[in-house]
Amino acid sequence: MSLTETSIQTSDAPMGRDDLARLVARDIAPGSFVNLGIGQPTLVSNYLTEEQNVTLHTENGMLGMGPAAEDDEIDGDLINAGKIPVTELPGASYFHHADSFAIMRGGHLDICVLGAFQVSATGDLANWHTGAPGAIPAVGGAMDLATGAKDVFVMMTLLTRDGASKIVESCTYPLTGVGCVTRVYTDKAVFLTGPDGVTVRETFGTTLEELQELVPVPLKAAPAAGRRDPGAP
Amino acid sequence: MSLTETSIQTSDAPMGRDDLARLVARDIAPGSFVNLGIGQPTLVSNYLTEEQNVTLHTENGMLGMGPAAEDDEIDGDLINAGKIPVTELPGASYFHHADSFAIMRGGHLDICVLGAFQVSATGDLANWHTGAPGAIPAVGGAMDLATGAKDVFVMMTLLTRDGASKIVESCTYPLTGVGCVTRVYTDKAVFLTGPDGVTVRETFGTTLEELQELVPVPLKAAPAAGRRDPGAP
Amino acid sequence: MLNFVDTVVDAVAGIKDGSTVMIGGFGNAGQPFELIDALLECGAKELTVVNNNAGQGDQGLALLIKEGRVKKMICSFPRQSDSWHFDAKYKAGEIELELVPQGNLAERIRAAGAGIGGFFTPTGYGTMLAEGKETRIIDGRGQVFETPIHADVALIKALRADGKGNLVYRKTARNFGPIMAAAAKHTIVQVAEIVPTGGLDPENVVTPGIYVNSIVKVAGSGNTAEKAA
Amino acid sequence: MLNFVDTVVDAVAGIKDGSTVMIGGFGNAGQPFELIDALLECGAKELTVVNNNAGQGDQGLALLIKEGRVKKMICSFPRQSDSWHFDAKYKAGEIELELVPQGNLAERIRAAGAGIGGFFTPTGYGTMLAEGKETRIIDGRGQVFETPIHADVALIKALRADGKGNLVYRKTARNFGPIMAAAAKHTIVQVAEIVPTGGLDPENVVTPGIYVNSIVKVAGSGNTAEKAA
Repeated sequence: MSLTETSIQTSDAPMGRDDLARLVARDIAPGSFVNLGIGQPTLVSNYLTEEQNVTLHTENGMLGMGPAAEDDEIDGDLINAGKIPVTELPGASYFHHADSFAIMRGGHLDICVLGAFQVSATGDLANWHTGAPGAIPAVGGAMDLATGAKDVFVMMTLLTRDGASKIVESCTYPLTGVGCVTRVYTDKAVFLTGPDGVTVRETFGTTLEELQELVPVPLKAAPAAGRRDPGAP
Repeated sequence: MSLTETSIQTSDAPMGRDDLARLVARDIAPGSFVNLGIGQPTLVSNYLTEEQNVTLHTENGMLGMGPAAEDDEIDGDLINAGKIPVTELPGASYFHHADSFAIMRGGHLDICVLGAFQVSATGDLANWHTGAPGAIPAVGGAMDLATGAKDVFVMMTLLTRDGASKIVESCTYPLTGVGCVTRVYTDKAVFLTGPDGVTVRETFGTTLEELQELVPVPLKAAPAAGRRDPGAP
Repeated sequence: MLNFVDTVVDAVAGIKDGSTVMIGGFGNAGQPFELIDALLECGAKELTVVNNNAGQGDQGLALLIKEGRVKKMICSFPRQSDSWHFDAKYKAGEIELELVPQGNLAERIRAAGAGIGGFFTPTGYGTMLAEGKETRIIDGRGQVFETPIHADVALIKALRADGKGNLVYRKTARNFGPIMAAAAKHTIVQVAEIVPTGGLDPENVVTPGIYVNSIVKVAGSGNTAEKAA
Repeated sequence: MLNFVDTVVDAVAGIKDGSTVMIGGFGNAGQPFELIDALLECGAKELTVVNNNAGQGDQGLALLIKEGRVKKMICSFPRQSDSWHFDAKYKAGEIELELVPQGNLAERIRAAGAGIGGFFTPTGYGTMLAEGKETRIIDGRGQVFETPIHADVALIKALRADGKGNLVYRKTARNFGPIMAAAAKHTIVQVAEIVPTGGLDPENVVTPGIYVNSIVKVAGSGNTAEKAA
């Protein structure tokens, strides 16, 4: 497929963080079991509908996690992976850490959504360590999520503050996992990654040609058609 | 230590199955966690006292197993490893099979008591398979118990029906575990087994010299003294 | 996706020839008799069955074996006083047996559910059940390399399910249920009772609903005492 | 042997210099703060500490690190906004760090309790955390060999114990408690409440008493919300 066959979905403007979270939420199949990483991915929970019946997993030992706790709901024994007090939904369950990570590592989560420093053309993920001299490394559950979930979605801005593409031929930051990322949601486009390289599913306020100038790996257009309105609910 | 230093405990008569079970029960330290194998070892539970505070484990997922169930206590969901209905004591707990075997395999049981076809001088155990042509093998939890418990006690008659010693230089039956047996309780004597060979702790209605004629491995006498009355409670 | 189905026959209808099927239970406790009967009825064949035993008497798994539906048994204790159907097939060379120490069976099933590629264990070292297997000495102990046992389908029995598929069990009928539910691609559960979501205490859930695909209510199957009678 | 002790100081008195000590908790949830304070007071040094983090703020594990009692940390996430004591020691080269992906940490602790000599896992394959480790391809996936983490002592917090040492936990404060209890030679538990034997439902026990050695009641430690306030 060549760049001229731009049968991809587009919208007129770049996606804001909340619009992007709404888009990710809409892409999650009904009944899915999902783990949302710390930071930007957590926003996705704001846009999951009750009808979607999505069950959220938190690595510190719970399925059926509810929204952040407020006021007198706050309970120090009920926190998420980011150590934020959360709530419990009906049908929740608690389990110990080995059982919790068995859920991740055993391939039982349908989707995890993570932030990233870099994603390679074949889906390698770098999101845990800058590798800078003197930096204290901390990995948490990132490698387990990246390796274990059936689908790994990344949410990030396409470009660094310096204007460099975070989608790269090969990650320069230390890897979190090899060939694990299946989709990358950015402010400028949604990319599908895998063994066959990078496909653009939709663009936001840019064209495939413009994207190709920013991203140093060959981009293919997805066969899908249609237009995405970033403001739609 | 030579055969002439017979500073071992003795009694006048061979031990019956129940007397031997009473002896094993008395040798179990207070507060121990114990697994009793199917068959003769099960008799031991009849002689454990309340003061001993021994907790029984059954491989099919329970700690705190009580005596065999009778009449309206019988519940098909509450059975032991021999599939006999049993009862639940206060302070019991249930768990799944992997957790149950983790208790055995992780070295958390103080003692397991097993039957045997043969025990070697260095504590190899053969108790699961005759190896006879056409015999259908069945191993159950025997290898896990033999390998996992801190102490493995064997209860058996010293001799086969044909008069051959079941304590042997090297097992001719297929092994259950290597170097795992620490004590062998028989009708004629109690033997301690281990890397240094076989020590006789006490004899029942026989002498060390007579035992040595029956058993084809060198026997040492234990330094302990005193007399054991098989009829004592 | 979780489905509540009306009959055991509907529950097992998707099981294909050649499947690997885990069946819960230890003795009669926890055996999903009604699901096994439905599997017999549905006709799937060339099955590899994972169960602690190889069928007893003239019911359940024993009948499946008698009818020639089982190509291979993976179990720890096939030979019992009333395992005549297995015994006959085995002696006739019509069924394959992979004999596994019970703790290795449980740990290998657990490994499949937990994404473990294999593990070393002292159980079986130096015995004929380790023949041909990789071994190494770790911390002075001989150990054997064992691999996960995955399955296409698990048939298990629990006491109670809620609307999210969370399960609790009853006494020693729990046994292989939780680890088989996690090890199989598709887990089918028969329960005595279905309660509304929120009806199980989250602290006491044994199998989270993420491991459950199909649930069917079977009246009176909560206590195998009734069944065994 | 199970002991009920009167004070947290008595509970930790036997911990020796050079011990490997597992400490439960994820963030503040499940952290046995009072036991850690007692460990600080008892003076044991040259410790290897296993915890998900490496101390936060000016309390608990962070103080133990500040006082130079910790030779080595085994953890998944040492760097936090308020991990300044660890950060300082690490940058000064005064503390050793073994960084372990959180799932490997949990599984290695579980392996120790379950008697597993080592296991292969895809987590970490192809990353710098697998450097120098044995790897192999299993079913087409790269996997890394990981070994059990044993400990001399575990310090954990549970909600409630009975007279047999059986434990239940509260919500996400359960986290590492059950697996650390099984992995340590000596497990010390602080609980908010001790109930008579028979006071816990056998179906709902999370940690069986076989894994517990010392229990101390710490008033008000059932809910870390109070503690964290």
